[in-house]
Order: sequence, then structure tokens, then C-alpha cells
Amino acid sequence: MIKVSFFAALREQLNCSELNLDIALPLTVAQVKAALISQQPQWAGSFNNVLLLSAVNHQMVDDKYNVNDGDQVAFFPPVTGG
Amino acid sequence: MIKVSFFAALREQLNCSELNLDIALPLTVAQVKAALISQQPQWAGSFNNVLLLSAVNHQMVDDKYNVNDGDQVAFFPPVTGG
Amino acid sequence: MNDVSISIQEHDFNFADELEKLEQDNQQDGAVVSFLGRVRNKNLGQQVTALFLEHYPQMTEKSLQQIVQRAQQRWQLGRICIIHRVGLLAVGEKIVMVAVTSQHRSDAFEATQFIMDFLKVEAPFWKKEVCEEGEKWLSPNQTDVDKAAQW
Amino acid sequence: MNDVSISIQEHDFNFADELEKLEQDNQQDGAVVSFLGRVRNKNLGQQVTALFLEHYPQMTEKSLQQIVQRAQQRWQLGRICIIHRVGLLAVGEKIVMVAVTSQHRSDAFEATQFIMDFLKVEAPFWKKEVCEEGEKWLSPNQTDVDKAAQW
Repeated sequence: MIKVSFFAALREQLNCSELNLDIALPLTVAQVKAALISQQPQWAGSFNNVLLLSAVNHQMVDDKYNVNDGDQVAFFPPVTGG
Repeated sequence: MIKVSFFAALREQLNCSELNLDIALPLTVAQVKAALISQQPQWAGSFNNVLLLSAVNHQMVDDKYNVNDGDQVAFFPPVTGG
Repeated sequence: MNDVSISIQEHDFNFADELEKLEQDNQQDGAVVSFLGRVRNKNLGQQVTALFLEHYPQMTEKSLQQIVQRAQQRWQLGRICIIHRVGLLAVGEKIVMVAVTSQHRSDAFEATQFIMDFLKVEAPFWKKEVCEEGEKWLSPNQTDVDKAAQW
Repeated sequence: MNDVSISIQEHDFNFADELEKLEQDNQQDGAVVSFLGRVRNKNLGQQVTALFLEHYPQMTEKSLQQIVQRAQQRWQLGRICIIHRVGLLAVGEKIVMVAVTSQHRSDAFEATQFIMDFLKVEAPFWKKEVCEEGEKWLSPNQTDVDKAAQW
């Protein structure tokens, strides 16, 4: 089980800020995205955006990063603070 | 006639902050220095310092700059503000 | 005081008070460089009425701490203060301040710029612009991406 | 207010008030970068008790104006404030502040640094350090000379 969070424009597109994903782990970040799309096919467009950023346990990671049980995963658009 | 001012360490070395120099003009800045040294030979050491800066009418100039009647000439060490 | 102070907050801050804290009992650092960012009234030619700032609470401070640590490894720094606001901010309101003290002016300048450059591309904040015509999430600026890449 | 404010003064200044002035009725400039320089308690390892700042009154402001004009030609700047104190200053007292507003953060950063770098090598100010052992005029720092040459 992992907790998955979404922020900003992505959160609004998905109309979801957080969900629990009960799935066999470990998986790569890319595989987590694929699992989300297979559960919610209408999310495919948002997740296929090449600019989408991923964080695991509050650290930016790439698509090949391994996600383990209990990890906190987050997806969000490029940041625009400051 | 030109007014000549001295600042900071140079002012203290010469023990003079300002003097009027009655002399035939135009002269270059280098010639003004030479004229000052000829009037006050003990100033030679201070004026032969290669780091000495010169300003005419409040603008930094080099030794070849022409000084005219009524100009305000100043000599000082490298600046250290800020 | 602690050498590094990082705060993410909804409420406004007093820029002068924060600088005062950086200088309290700090007589060795002759240089203080600071950056203050405010909500502009225009963006890409469009009239802006407000900005909404979202962030990723558990990650934001960690991300800023990592940027600060990289700056500390690179330059000789005294104290560092970062404050970033979140929530709804009107035109003219303060968004962010970064201030760095150092014994050396160029260290303070470079570190402040470094922190701002990486905050812009790494820290999980998102801006939504509120105009008369509606709301719009902002896209990152290519200039910002290039700037961070230059370090 | 005028876009450029330059002041050479014996009395102290309030950093926050000066920044406030730069931002009054100024909603287009989102970025404010500022530098504040104070009297350090140590220089080259020696304990300093005070600094005496001399300047060349008629030339100082003109020199700073020329530096500002060069910065304005180079970057897109909003308002600029320079305050430099003269006379006897105790450890911890403010010596100089430079603040620049701009629509672009990097313009404000670079212009502030540019103004400080040239102020250090062109503006007719001289520092005399007062220590327990006596007084000593300071020599320019080679780093400062190099920095100005880099622009």
C-alpha cells in the first residue's frame, strides 16, 4: 500500500488530492503511473505529460525510481514558486 | 589659478587639504604634480606613488589630462568605501 | 539564533524585523544581501488581481533545506533566512524573502541568487494567477530553468 | 518619488523605511534586491573598534550617479536607492545600502552587485580603521579591483 498525492493543476485535472493504492510492490514510478491509469483510464492524458514531476518520500525522483510499501508518492506539474 | 585638494592618507601625509596653485595653464595632470613637487620638495615621495589617483572637476582622469584655468584638481589614494 | 531559518506561512512577514534577527549578535558578517519578491500587477501583459500559492507541505521545507545546504557547501555564509508565503495573495503583497549574511559581499550575493534560482525550479510551490477573466495555473519560465542550470 | 535616490550622510538610516519608499506606488516591479554593509569587528584578524569614513563631497554623488546610469543602460531597472555614510562609525553600524527594484529578478541582482562593485573602486570614499593599537588607512582589496574588472 502506498499513499499517492496530487498537486496544483494536476490535482484539479484529476479532481483528486490523495488516494491509497493497494498494489504489489516494489514498482518503479513509471509502473505506479501505469497502475493509476489502468484504474482510472481518463487520467491517461494527465499522466502522459512529459513535464510531470514525481516525488517519493518528499524527494524528487525519476521514472525508474523504486517505490516500496509504505512510501509516500506525489505527482505534480513543474514548480512555479518564488 | 587652480584649486588643488588632497584626501585621506595623502591629506595626512602632506598635512594639507587644499591649496591654490597660481601657475601658467594649461598643464597636464603630470605637470601639475611636478609643479607641486617643485614648490614642496618633501612631497615628492607621496606624489611618486604610482597608485595615486587624480580627478579634475570631480571626474577621474589620467596623468595626460589637460588642466585649465579655474579647474578643480584633486589627488587621493585608491578608494576604499562600501 | 539558529543560523538557518526557513518558514512557509500564510501570514505576512516584516522584512525589516527578519533582517534585524540576522544581524543580532552578529558582528563578524559585514555583508547582508536580500531578495524580496512581491505580487506584480501584470504578467505577460495581463492585469493580475491576485495570486494563489499552493505547496506540498511535507516536502517544501525539506527541499529548501537541501538548497541551503548546497549553498553552504559552496560559499562561506553566516545566517540564512527564507520565508515563503502560501495561500491567496493580493497585488503588492510579499511572496518570498531570502536573506544571507556573510563576511564577504560576493558570497552573500551569489548564495542569495543561488537559493532563489533553485527555489524557483525545485521547491514544490505552484502559482495560480487570478485575473478578471478567470484563474490560470502558471507555467515555469524557461529563463528560470536556464538560470538554475548555469550554477 | 524619483527613480534614483542617492544620499551621502553622517546620520544613520532606516533600512526598512528606505525599502518601503522603493515599493510605494510601485506595483510593476516584483523584485527587490538589496545590499547592506556594516562595520565588522575584525579585519585581517585584527580587532576593530570603529571606522572613520572620509569622502570628497562634490565628487561622491556625481560618481555614484555615473555608476547608476551605467547600470540603467545595461539592465531594465525600476528604482534605485544608494545611501553611504561618512564620519565615525562604531562596530555593527551601517555603512552602506544599495537597493534596486526591477520586473526581473536577475536584473535586480546583477545591477545591485554591479553598483556595489563599482562603488568600491570608483566612488571617492576612504576608510580609516580605528583599533586599540591606533589608526590605519585601509588599502584597496585586490579582489574588489578584480570584481569590477569582470563586468
